Amino acid sequence: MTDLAVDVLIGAGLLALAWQTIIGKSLFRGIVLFVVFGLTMALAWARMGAPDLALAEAAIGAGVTGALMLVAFRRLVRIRPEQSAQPALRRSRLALPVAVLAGSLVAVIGLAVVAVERDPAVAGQAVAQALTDSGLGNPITGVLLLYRNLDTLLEVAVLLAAFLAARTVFGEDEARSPTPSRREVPLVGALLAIIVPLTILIATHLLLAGSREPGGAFQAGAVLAASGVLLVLAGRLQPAAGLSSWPALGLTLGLMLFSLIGLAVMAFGAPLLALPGLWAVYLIETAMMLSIAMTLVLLFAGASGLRRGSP
Amino acid sequence: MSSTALYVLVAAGLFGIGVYGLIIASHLLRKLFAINIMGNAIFVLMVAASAPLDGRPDAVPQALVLTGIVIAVSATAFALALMVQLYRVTGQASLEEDPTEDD
Amino acid sequence: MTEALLAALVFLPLLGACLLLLAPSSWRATILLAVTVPLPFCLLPLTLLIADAGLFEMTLAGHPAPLGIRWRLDALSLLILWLNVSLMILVGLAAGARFAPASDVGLRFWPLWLLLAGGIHALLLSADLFNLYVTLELVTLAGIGLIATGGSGAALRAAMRYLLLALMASLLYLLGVGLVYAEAGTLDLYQLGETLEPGLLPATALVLMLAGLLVKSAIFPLHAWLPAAHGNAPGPVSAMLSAIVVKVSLYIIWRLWFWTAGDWQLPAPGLLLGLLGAGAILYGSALALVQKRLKMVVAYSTVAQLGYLMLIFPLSGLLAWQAASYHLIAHGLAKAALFVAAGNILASLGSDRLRRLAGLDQRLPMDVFALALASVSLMGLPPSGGFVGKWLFLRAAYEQNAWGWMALVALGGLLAAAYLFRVLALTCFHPRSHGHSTRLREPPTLASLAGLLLALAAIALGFASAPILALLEAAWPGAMTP
Amino acid sequence: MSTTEVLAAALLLAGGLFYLAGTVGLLRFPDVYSRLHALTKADNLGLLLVCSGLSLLAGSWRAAALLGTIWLLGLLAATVSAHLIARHARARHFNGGEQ
Repeated sequence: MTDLAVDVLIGAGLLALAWQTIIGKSLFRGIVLFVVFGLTMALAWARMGAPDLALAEAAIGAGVTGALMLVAFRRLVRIRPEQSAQPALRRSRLALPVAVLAGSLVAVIGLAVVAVERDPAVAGQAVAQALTDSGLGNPITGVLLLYRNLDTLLEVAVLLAAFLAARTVFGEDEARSPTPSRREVPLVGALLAIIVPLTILIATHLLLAGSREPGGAFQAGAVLAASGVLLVLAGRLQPAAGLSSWPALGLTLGLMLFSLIGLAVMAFGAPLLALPGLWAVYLIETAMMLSIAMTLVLLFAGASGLRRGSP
Repeated sequence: MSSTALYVLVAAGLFGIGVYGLIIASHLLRKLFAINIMGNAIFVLMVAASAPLDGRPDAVPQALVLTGIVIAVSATAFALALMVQLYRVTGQASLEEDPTEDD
Repeated sequence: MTEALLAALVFLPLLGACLLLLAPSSWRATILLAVTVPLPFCLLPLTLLIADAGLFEMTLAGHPAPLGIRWRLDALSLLILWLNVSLMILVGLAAGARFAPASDVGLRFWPLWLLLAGGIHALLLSADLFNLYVTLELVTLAGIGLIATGGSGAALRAAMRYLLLALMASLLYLLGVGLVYAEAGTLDLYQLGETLEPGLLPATALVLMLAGLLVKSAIFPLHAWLPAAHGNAPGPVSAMLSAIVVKVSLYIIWRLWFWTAGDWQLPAPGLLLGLLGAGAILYGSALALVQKRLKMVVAYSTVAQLGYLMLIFPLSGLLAWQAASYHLIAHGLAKAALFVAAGNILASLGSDRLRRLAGLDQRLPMDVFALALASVSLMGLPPSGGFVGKWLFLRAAYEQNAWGWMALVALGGLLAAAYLFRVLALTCFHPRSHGHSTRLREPPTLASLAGLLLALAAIALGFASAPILALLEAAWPGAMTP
Repeated sequence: MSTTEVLAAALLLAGGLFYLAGTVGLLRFPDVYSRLHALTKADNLGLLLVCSGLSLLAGSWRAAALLGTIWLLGLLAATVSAHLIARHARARHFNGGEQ
């Protein structure tokens, strides 16, 4: 009974937050509410027995998306300051009926699926069986890196494509005008000295724990990106115009290493992408984590490269 | 009512809110909120709809959703960059037609 | 060995994209050549294999289908692979003249170009519904990034609208995939074909996936995003988008319809899809007739020509299947030629308004010739590739006594002739004095040559029909389930 | 109900009250500085109480240590962000803008 009450509370919270995000007056508030929505989503995932998704949602869905939205908003404001006052909603008589119709359709479909008693999915059973031979304890890492790893490889390619596509439209002024040299706030330096090593530690833990417990390269990459974002905010890392070699290596490392290992095993007679052992999984995950973190930090900085700022 | 059914209903509500937002919002940032909310609705549905395995949730849809979340963030990041540049070039952060366009 | 060839098709472009980002700028041209030139040589032995065996399957990561993902190559995917590789080379020549690989803008363009190609190859090989979703996202994001290299407000707005619609479309598709998994417990397209029984939930899932894919392939009335996106992108990008990117989502629809739902017997929905195609042909052609810019004419022509690819659903049979597949390839080549030529004209005139084109045949003979040759194929005049496609459609409709569809195909050809002759008449038969005699920047010879070669390929396809049709006949799913 | 559980419940409840007080302060106080004051002071204590309550319930040193770390990190984040917000508000104040 209490369980259901908690779920009702989370569900109602999700709906209220989503509604306020959409119809709220100011865009800035919308972003903040969207982040809170993401965090509540993470609670919902935990309740649904999906701790991996809870971590991913908190780190990627709420954290990274929120940071990217905030920085995009700041850029809009910098171009012209009256952003949040802009009338952002328009009247439409169709909107409510269409939305209600769409929602009801999804409700009917979803309830129909849930109502039917079904055997566990064939693929799900296969995962459970195969997992015992693999040495991994976390079935989700198993699916992502051993069984359906082409999805994961192409997903890293999608992230790279998104960065490259964003790069075609980055205004160069981010890089040209370095962050105005503010006097650095003393507390921020102290914070960085504690937080950056700690985030690296947490990211490493998430990566290694990902084989047994919830966690993995994407969550770890997002956490690592967070410390990069802090460094950019504090001016320790500054946007740079050209794509220099270190950021480029970081961007491509995951995709390259994954592809090369996946191809190299063919030389030994194994099928394409059949990873030779857990060491390969860890190696690839580490590379992916670095690539994800680098891509996200560059997207946040809105630039092709980074250089060290004056401390 | 079971928790699963509850979350299915929440997903349906979120989907409806997303659709509503997509129609009434003209600022692109709001449209992105709406699309991301719709995406979350579908992710919840995918996980809730899969039958459990020995009482544990099926890992496959969760892995698919994890991939989906990362793809959603990638697309959102690109859309945000596109929005900023569109605003810089045209002074508009919405898709309302500007009458001088085309011919 | 064959496995390695398939892997090369996907991984050469992906690794090439990474290397472009890492290598010094002077190496970039070499890297591009090194990852593009081997591709046709990978396809040659595969073609021999498919001609012989008809089908090739491979398991990825050593885990067979419900657990893992598999790749599957048949005549249809092979032909579209050939189309993409030819476009990569020929359109790539034109793009190379415009986006010098060593330059800064080259570094923006070429990695996305290779990711697009790798995504298309992975899509054409994949037999897994969710993997198809990932590849579709890769293709979409890379394609829209390429549109945005145009940089103008119109290009950015078109890219943004395309992106939002594509995201929504992906969500619909994903919802369908989720339902299929909940229902059948597997994501393999062909396994689903054996196990998925027709029913309310599978039908809903199919409708959701189709709806998403129809948006992505810009089928009337969901085409609204296409003309602006294809009309405002740089020429070589428009060529790839129109010639192949919209087709690959249609390719997934065919796979779902004829393989996953192959024995469902769906005449009424098939008719509906056919009617959408008819609407596309009529509406797209009508709007192509009234456009004022060359690239917009070509873009609306894409809306119209995509309609033919929907006729396969109501006509459903070996002939219609061959017709649609043939049309897909022929249109791809002809449309790429048109967009490359139009891009060259736009670049040299600074405008592609139709009234500025008068007398252009004297000044840009190669590009106008490419335009004319590609138009011949697009109108469906013999002996072009376009003719074979339309002829097969007519025969398919005739054999089923489907007079309405016959009339539609004939009318579509006439309309295509009308909007293309409108362009050609202006460029070739108007004296130059009517045009503005502005200064003209000669397009790079390589770019003009690329357009011409593409147009010639579209014509030449008409002479190679016998082996291609034989290949397609072997891959027709109807042949497997009598 | 054992003594530990009673104690834990009391701690959790007290923590909740502090959070409530902090939130009311955030909503009702007139300016940035006093709002910050309400939020950070009350919530830091609230977090400590909740974490102690949870450690009692968890009944393991490992969990208690983790919860303690969470509290310390919460303190750190609250300190720095309160400082930054106050600094920003003051800068705006001296530049003639309202808060």
